[in-house]
Amino acid sequence: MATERIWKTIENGPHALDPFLHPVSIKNYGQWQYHERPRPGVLKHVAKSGDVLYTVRAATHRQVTVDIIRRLCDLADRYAEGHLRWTVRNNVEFMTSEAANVDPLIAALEAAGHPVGGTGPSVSAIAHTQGWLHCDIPAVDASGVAKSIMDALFHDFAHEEMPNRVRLTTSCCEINCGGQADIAVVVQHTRPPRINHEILANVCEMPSTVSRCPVAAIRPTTVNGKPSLMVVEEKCIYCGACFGACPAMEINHPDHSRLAIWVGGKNSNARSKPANMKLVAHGLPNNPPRWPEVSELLKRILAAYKAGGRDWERLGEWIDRIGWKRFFQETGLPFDKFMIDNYRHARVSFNQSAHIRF
Amino acid sequence: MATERIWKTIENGPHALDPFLHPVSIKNYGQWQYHERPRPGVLKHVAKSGDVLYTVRAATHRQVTVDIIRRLCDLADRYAEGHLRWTVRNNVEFMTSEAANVDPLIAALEAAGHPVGGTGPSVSAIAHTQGWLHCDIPAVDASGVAKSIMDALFHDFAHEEMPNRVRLTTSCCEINCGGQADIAVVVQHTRPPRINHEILANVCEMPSTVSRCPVAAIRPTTVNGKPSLMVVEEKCIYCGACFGACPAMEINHPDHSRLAIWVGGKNSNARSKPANMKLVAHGLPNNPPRWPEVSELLKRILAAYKAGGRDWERLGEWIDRIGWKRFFQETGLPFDKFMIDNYRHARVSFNQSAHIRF
Amino acid sequence: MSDSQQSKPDPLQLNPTPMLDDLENGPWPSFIKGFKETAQRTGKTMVRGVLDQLNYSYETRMGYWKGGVVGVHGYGAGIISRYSMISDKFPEATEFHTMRVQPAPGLHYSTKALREVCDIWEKYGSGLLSMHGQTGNLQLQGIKAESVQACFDELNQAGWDLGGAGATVRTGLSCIGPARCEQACYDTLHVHGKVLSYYSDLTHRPQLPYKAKFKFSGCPNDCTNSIQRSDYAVIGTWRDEIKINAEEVENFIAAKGLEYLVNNVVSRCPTKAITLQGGKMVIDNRDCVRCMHCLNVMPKALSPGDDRGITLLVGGKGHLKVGNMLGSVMVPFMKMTTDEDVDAFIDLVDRMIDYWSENGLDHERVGECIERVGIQQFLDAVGLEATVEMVAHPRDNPYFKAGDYTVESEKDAA
Amino acid sequence: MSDSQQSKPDPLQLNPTPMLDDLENGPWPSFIKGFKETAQRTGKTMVRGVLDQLNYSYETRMGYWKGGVVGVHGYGAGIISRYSMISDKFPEATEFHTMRVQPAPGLHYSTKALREVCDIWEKYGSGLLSMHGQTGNLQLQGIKAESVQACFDELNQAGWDLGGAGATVRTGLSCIGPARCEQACYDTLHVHGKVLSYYSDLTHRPQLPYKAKFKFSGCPNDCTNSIQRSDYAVIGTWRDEIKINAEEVENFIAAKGLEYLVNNVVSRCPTKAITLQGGKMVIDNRDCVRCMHCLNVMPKALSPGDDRGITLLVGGKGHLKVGNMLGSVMVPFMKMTTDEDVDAFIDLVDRMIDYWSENGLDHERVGECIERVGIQQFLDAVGLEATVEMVAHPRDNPYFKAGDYTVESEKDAA
Ligand code: SRM
Ligand code: SRM
Ligand code: SRM
Ligand code: SRM
Ligand code: SF4
Ligand code: SF4
Ligand code: SF4
Ligand code: SF4
Ligand code: SF4
Ligand code: SF4
Ligand code: SF4
Ligand code: SF4
Repeated sequence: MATERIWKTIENGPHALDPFLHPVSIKNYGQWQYHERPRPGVLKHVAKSGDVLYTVRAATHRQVTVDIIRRLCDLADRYAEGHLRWTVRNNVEFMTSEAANVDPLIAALEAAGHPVGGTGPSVSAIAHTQGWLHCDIPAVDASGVAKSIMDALFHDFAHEEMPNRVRLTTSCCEINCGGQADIAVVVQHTRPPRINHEILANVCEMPSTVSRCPVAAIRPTTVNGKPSLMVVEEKCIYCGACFGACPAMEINHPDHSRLAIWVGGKNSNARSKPANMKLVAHGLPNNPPRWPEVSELLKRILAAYKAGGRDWERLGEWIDRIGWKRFFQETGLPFDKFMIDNYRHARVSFNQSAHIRF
Repeated sequence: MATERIWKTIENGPHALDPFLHPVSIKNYGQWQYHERPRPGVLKHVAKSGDVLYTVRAATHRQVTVDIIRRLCDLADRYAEGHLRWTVRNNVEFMTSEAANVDPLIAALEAAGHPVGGTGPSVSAIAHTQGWLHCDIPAVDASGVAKSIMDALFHDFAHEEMPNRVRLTTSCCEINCGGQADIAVVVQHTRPPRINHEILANVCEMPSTVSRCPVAAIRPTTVNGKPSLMVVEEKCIYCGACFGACPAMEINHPDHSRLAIWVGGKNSNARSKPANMKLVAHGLPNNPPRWPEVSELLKRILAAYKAGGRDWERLGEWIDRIGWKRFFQETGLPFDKFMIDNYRHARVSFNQSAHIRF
Repeated sequence: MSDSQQSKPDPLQLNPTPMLDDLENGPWPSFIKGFKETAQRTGKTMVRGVLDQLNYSYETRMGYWKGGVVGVHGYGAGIISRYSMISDKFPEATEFHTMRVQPAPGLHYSTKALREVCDIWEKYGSGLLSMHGQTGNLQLQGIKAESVQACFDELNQAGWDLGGAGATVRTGLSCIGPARCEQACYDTLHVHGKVLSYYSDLTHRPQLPYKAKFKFSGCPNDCTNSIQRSDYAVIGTWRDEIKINAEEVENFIAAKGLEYLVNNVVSRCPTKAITLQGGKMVIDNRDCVRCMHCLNVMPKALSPGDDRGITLLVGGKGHLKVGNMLGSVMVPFMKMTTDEDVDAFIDLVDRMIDYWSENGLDHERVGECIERVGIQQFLDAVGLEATVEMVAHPRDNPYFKAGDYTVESEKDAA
Repeated sequence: MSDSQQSKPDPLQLNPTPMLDDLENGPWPSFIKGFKETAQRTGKTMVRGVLDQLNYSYETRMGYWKGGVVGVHGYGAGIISRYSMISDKFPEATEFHTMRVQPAPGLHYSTKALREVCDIWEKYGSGLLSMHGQTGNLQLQGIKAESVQACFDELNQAGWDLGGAGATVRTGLSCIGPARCEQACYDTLHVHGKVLSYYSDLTHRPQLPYKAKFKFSGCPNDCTNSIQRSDYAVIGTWRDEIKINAEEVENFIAAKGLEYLVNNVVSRCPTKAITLQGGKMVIDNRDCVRCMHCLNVMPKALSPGDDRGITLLVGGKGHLKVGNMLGSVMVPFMKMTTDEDVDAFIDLVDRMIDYWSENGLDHERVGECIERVGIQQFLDAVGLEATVEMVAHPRDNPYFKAGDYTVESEKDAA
């Protein structure tokens, strides 16, 4: 491929939008009136002009291929006037003004292996990350965990039976690129990094590795006459941040890198303010290819939420109402001392009151 | 007084209680059924036995004298079976089972200069501190500020017209021995300490002074060949903690030590959890003998609370309901950048949401 | 005013205090009036000197006391010594020390005992008192170092002991509780007495990293402000159901109206544990967090349950250096009925004080110490189980040393 | 599996991947199925190698990629390079770089353009894509270093540009907003386009202390998760009153019942801004905090007001190192209608980025930087007035450098 380069880069940033918008979107741009959900996976938006736009939402694998994309394009050409879009949760959406297109499109999507759902009070697709497939620091696979969980929770993707939307994320290292969610599955390391002194000096910039540590546990040292780094194990909180800066700080381990479950994250401002998610289980084994312990737990949490949550109550809001004590009782999860914060703002999370449920 | 000492100390701790309890208290100890408030300043407790105990609560100066106490004892002997007690807010309480004693007792107390009140939804006496009368680090007088404020708020001590109890404190240095309250008046320093290098080495233990600083702004140095301390002014937050450890760290200044107003502190668990109070005004001048700017502001805040608060709503709960924006609007106080936290847990107090009142 | 200190032969004649005089006006009791009265009656020149210096403070807007070391035999705390920094100006105010005396729990007195205190105090001291200090001491204000021991001995013979100061256990404070209050869930007064007597040695002799305060409130109304103002806040509570007197509920509704009940009780319950069902007020006790509100509004109709005890919150204190701290739950529930219960409580607190004594930095309160070492370590050290009641919510960051799961998993892996 | 890398003459023949095969079952789309299909159709051995290495990861429970440096001419970011650490075992997986491509705002595509991407990608790369990365990139996964430039040039000719990586402005994300949503309070899509085009240089060439992300949500429902996942969260809102279609309110009540309205709307408003008055739903807009809830439940009856614009929240990010941060209000309201509005917005953000560039530590996000220097300093530097909307409540500690009040007071004192 060492041919001479003649093209001069155009630094345009995001691709131009206009050619990609559905014609009905263009016509009614910013002039929408309301929407309805005729069935799970389908939205019906009505514009002030009276125009109607149906949206069919379907699951994808996120880790897709040109073959899959071309098949989706075929469907878009046939049923959605040559346009399609993705949601922020890796679902694909087809829009059409033809009500008659909706059912055949759904049938075709499901036939092609793309279940329709994820709207309204359902469990939408997991926002997940790279994992063993691509990242340089993962302790687990992301696509595999996501697939396993969604297989287990499939009914609730295709049905709108939850109290409110449920957003899940999974992250393949403690850094948590998946972000906050109603329920998140995140890697949790359980011991300090083992330092590979052989390679350290060659592969790592030491000062930036030192400064990457949130608790200043890394110090310069000399090993076998070579400059290297050491970890003050009492200080280290096993976060793995140093591993991102320096591959010699070997934090991953098939047994010691485990999975933790977090609940109650919320980004929307609806009713309650956005909230960070909280730790409710840890020490789950890293158990490919199906990580059954994880799905099992998620099912338990969702079952309790489904049974107890009131309409419009997000998972964290449900817990706020019934109290954390009952959350642990109703899910059967054990509370333990590690769930009490001991980091920077720990005090803020203590029960600074005599308010107690007995 | 250099006579030979013959007494051997008995380390008993608190004085024995039993001889001090009112006989009706002893008889119905732990067997109370309910209470009523027949009028401001008077409580009527009814025991399961049917016994009734009236309490008359009256203001004192806190900074009292043997003459004043003996006069109160006279009244207790006459109207309260020889017993009296103080509340945690420096009010004196007389208990009697004789309904007939109540009115004459009130009359006698008021004649002696002890107004009756402070019960129920009133403004009870200020919890105040030592001030120029006694402490070694005050920037203001405590008794004088307290007297001035209570003169100004007197009506609301004697009447129960507030939405709920109002607790005030004043503190004569930033250390705030007065503690949290619905409204607190606390000294606020506005520049770093000036160091008296002449005396420092003689009067201060340097290491403990250094470690007293919350932000590590104090460093050892040498001045005129003598070991002394210096303050890194960029770091210093003018708290005056060092002055408590070392009188050479001269933080007090007639102009630069000013008064700040804090609102919304709450210790009780009723309804909402206990809460820390928040800064709403600062830079008020230190203006003896009456500090009129302070009383003026307190009156404004209390007037807004009285007008807008719902029954049982403590001051902070009222603000929680209407929002801080309206609190500042309704009191006419200006919000400024210093009211945004920039200390350790600052982030926790930021508006981490799109919830905004316009 | 500097000339106000010219030789004054008549001890009953006060000097002009123009700044202070204004404080004699107004409806609120005037401490200046009181001071003048006592000065003039007794001719105690110390009081005159103090008034003069105070007036000078009002004029210059600065304080003029400095500390020193004054004590009584065998004790290392209890006297707050005050020397005037400007005794050249106000020689009569040269010394003005305070004796911190521990009152009875609940700040109860008999007139007999209180008159006795007044007499001793007039004999040795200035005749000025502060009733009471914010921590709960009866403060006898204004005595010379030379009189302190004799004064104390006489007080001690009458049953009074000194309180704490500096790095000691401090004088405690308790609400009136069972002596008069229908909400009291334990005997605040006797527990206060017992606990503080037990800690006498630590009260009198500084041996701790810093101060340690106890406050005893009979219920979550917390009339002693224990949650913010004490390291060990002992708050009464109950574990079973709120007691409902159905007839009195009816009476309440009849008297106040249903709307009042809805707006002031039902809708004010912080956890919505109260609902109206068929016109009746129903409490789901599983959701009740013992906030006290409904009991406060309807004291005749509602009362704390029968299975009573205390919640212990640890770590309350002022804002030095970490920002204000409210105590947080360390023991959700503990019985506090029998002497053995009190002993068990003391035993637990002993372990906390021991841990803090060994691990606390100089001038570090127990709450700060827990925050610094991490609560896990503290719980392990004092032998407490972590429970969900200790937190408002579980942690929201992954920065913890999770347990070691090796054993079983390595078995699996093998 | 180590023997799975014996010489394989037939590129269409996959190696056994027993651990992965299980993931072909179940109702959810299977990425393994997809990968295998493409590998078998195209005979691209890179995909086979990646499947083999992935299967090995599943067996050993460890990852085996390491980074390196791969880029395109003139850019310092946009390619995430991946080299296998065990290429001796899986030589076909030796290189597996990803190109981060910036899609159109709202993740819209025409089939024409998307097919074109597929064709280019099949020509130069593995044929695997990730749609989309969490930040919002179209990730083309699996290309060798030697093909990167040519692939990019062809994509760029078709209108595609690379996204950010490392210490750059990152690819933005916007909700579908005005293209389909009745709640959109500003044109998320065009603002996204304009802002990110403006920041192209900072996207392509690392010149910042660390990453900077923008997300654009048309209303406070925040369908892009901007508050937690972006340094600059641009959230639509309105300043005037909620628009009420009285007839549709009636219809709603008729259809769902009054009780539904009470339980799901009135009583769910976080600030109790909604009341029932004479059977009618009344909103006190002064108390409305624009949470969106009532509009979400009643989209036909209620709509955002007409005076629309945005709230800018700054500082959202993951938990490294300070614990998770949600963005906080920096500009309560700003119009976002005209091009001038967008320019004014860019101007403001420029000042923020400048300040952070100059004052941020290495690997410090803007939110952490603000926390470290103190928000006062940041506001002064970027020329913003402090307003009460920025805080949940005023400070609760006295640890601040209060202003200098000298001038007037010294006058008084003189
Ligand atoms: C398509 C999408 C935006 C996009 O540009 O891609 C979208 C579209 C809509 N969202 Fe959303 N939301 C989308 C992601 C989100 C996210 C972010 C996410 O999922 O990661 C959130 C924030 C979640 C959180 O808090 O962590 C989000 C929080 C909401 C809410 C607030 C829900 C709540 O009560 O907290 C609403 C309001 C509602 O449910 O009526 C909403 C409402 C809607 C509406 C009804 C808006 C409208 O009137 O058109 C759209 C149809 C939703 C449906 O599924 O029924 N959308 N919405 C996203 C679809 C994701 C998916 O495939 O599942
Ligand atoms: C690819 C992607 C995950 C995915 O599969 O979707 C990803 C992958 C990586 N992230 Fe991320 N992050 C990705 C979205 C996020 C998000 C979500 C978002 O942007 O909405 C977050 C949380 C929000 C935030 O920005 O904080 C996120 C928070 C991080 C962090 C923690 C940052 C922090 O300050 O807390 C790191 C660590 C770092 O930067 O040193 C990180 C670092 C990384 C690195 C560069 C790991 C490393 O240090 O080598 C990963 C490269 C993996 C790879 O092989 O491609 N990634 N990362 C996402 C970017 C795709 C895209 O461009 O579209
Ligand atoms: C006498 C005293 C206890 C003592 O041992 O000295 C006391 C006595 C009572 N308190 Fe109190 N409280 C006393 C200080 C407090 C304090 C502490 C303080 O004032 O510094 C508080 C905490 C304040 C705070 O949150 O910062 C306090 C918070 C309450 C509450 C909760 C109020 C609320 O809604 O937040 C109640 C319940 C009520 O009002 O019905 C209460 C209720 C009561 C009751 C009604 C209890 C009873 O049934 O007997 C007593 C009569 C109160 C009255 O004045 O109407 N008491 N009460 C204290 C009188 C102080 C005074 O002179 O004004
Ligand atoms: C006398 C008293 C004020 C009053 O007039 O009532 C007082 C007076 C002093 N306090 Fe206090 N505090 C007094 C109750 C409090 C309280 C309230 C309480 O105990 O309920 C607090 C808040 C709660 C707490 O313990 O934190 C309090 C928090 C402080 C602090 C800040 C402690 C902190 O960690 O934040 C200091 C500073 C220190 O200890 O270095 C302090 C220090 C002081 C010193 C020793 C100042 C000094 O360093 O020289 C004062 C001696 C003054 C004097 O001349 O007597 N005082 N102090 C109170 C004690 C009287 C008594 O024993 O009954
Ligand atoms: S969560 Fe960790 S391992 Fe996964 S993609 Fe992000 S940085 Fe990589
Ligand atoms: S794992 Fe985290 S805490 Fe431990 S040394 Fe590495 S960066 Fe520091
Ligand atoms: S608030 Fe300050 S000045 Fe006042 S008594 Fe307490 S320590 Fe002394
Ligand atoms: S005033 Fe406070 S911040 Fe300043 S040097 Fe003294 S102790 Fe430190
Ligand atoms: S704390 Fe409770 S028990 Fe004690 S006086 Fe107050 S209301 Fe009564
Ligand atoms: S005590 Fe408080 S929490 Fe319990 S039912 Fe009554 S109001 Fe509700
Ligand atoms: S953020 Fe608001 S405007 Fe954007 S899609 Fe979601 S609901 Fe619609
Ligand atoms: S938008 Fe939210 S805050 Fe405003 S009225 Fe509706 S529910 Fe209440």
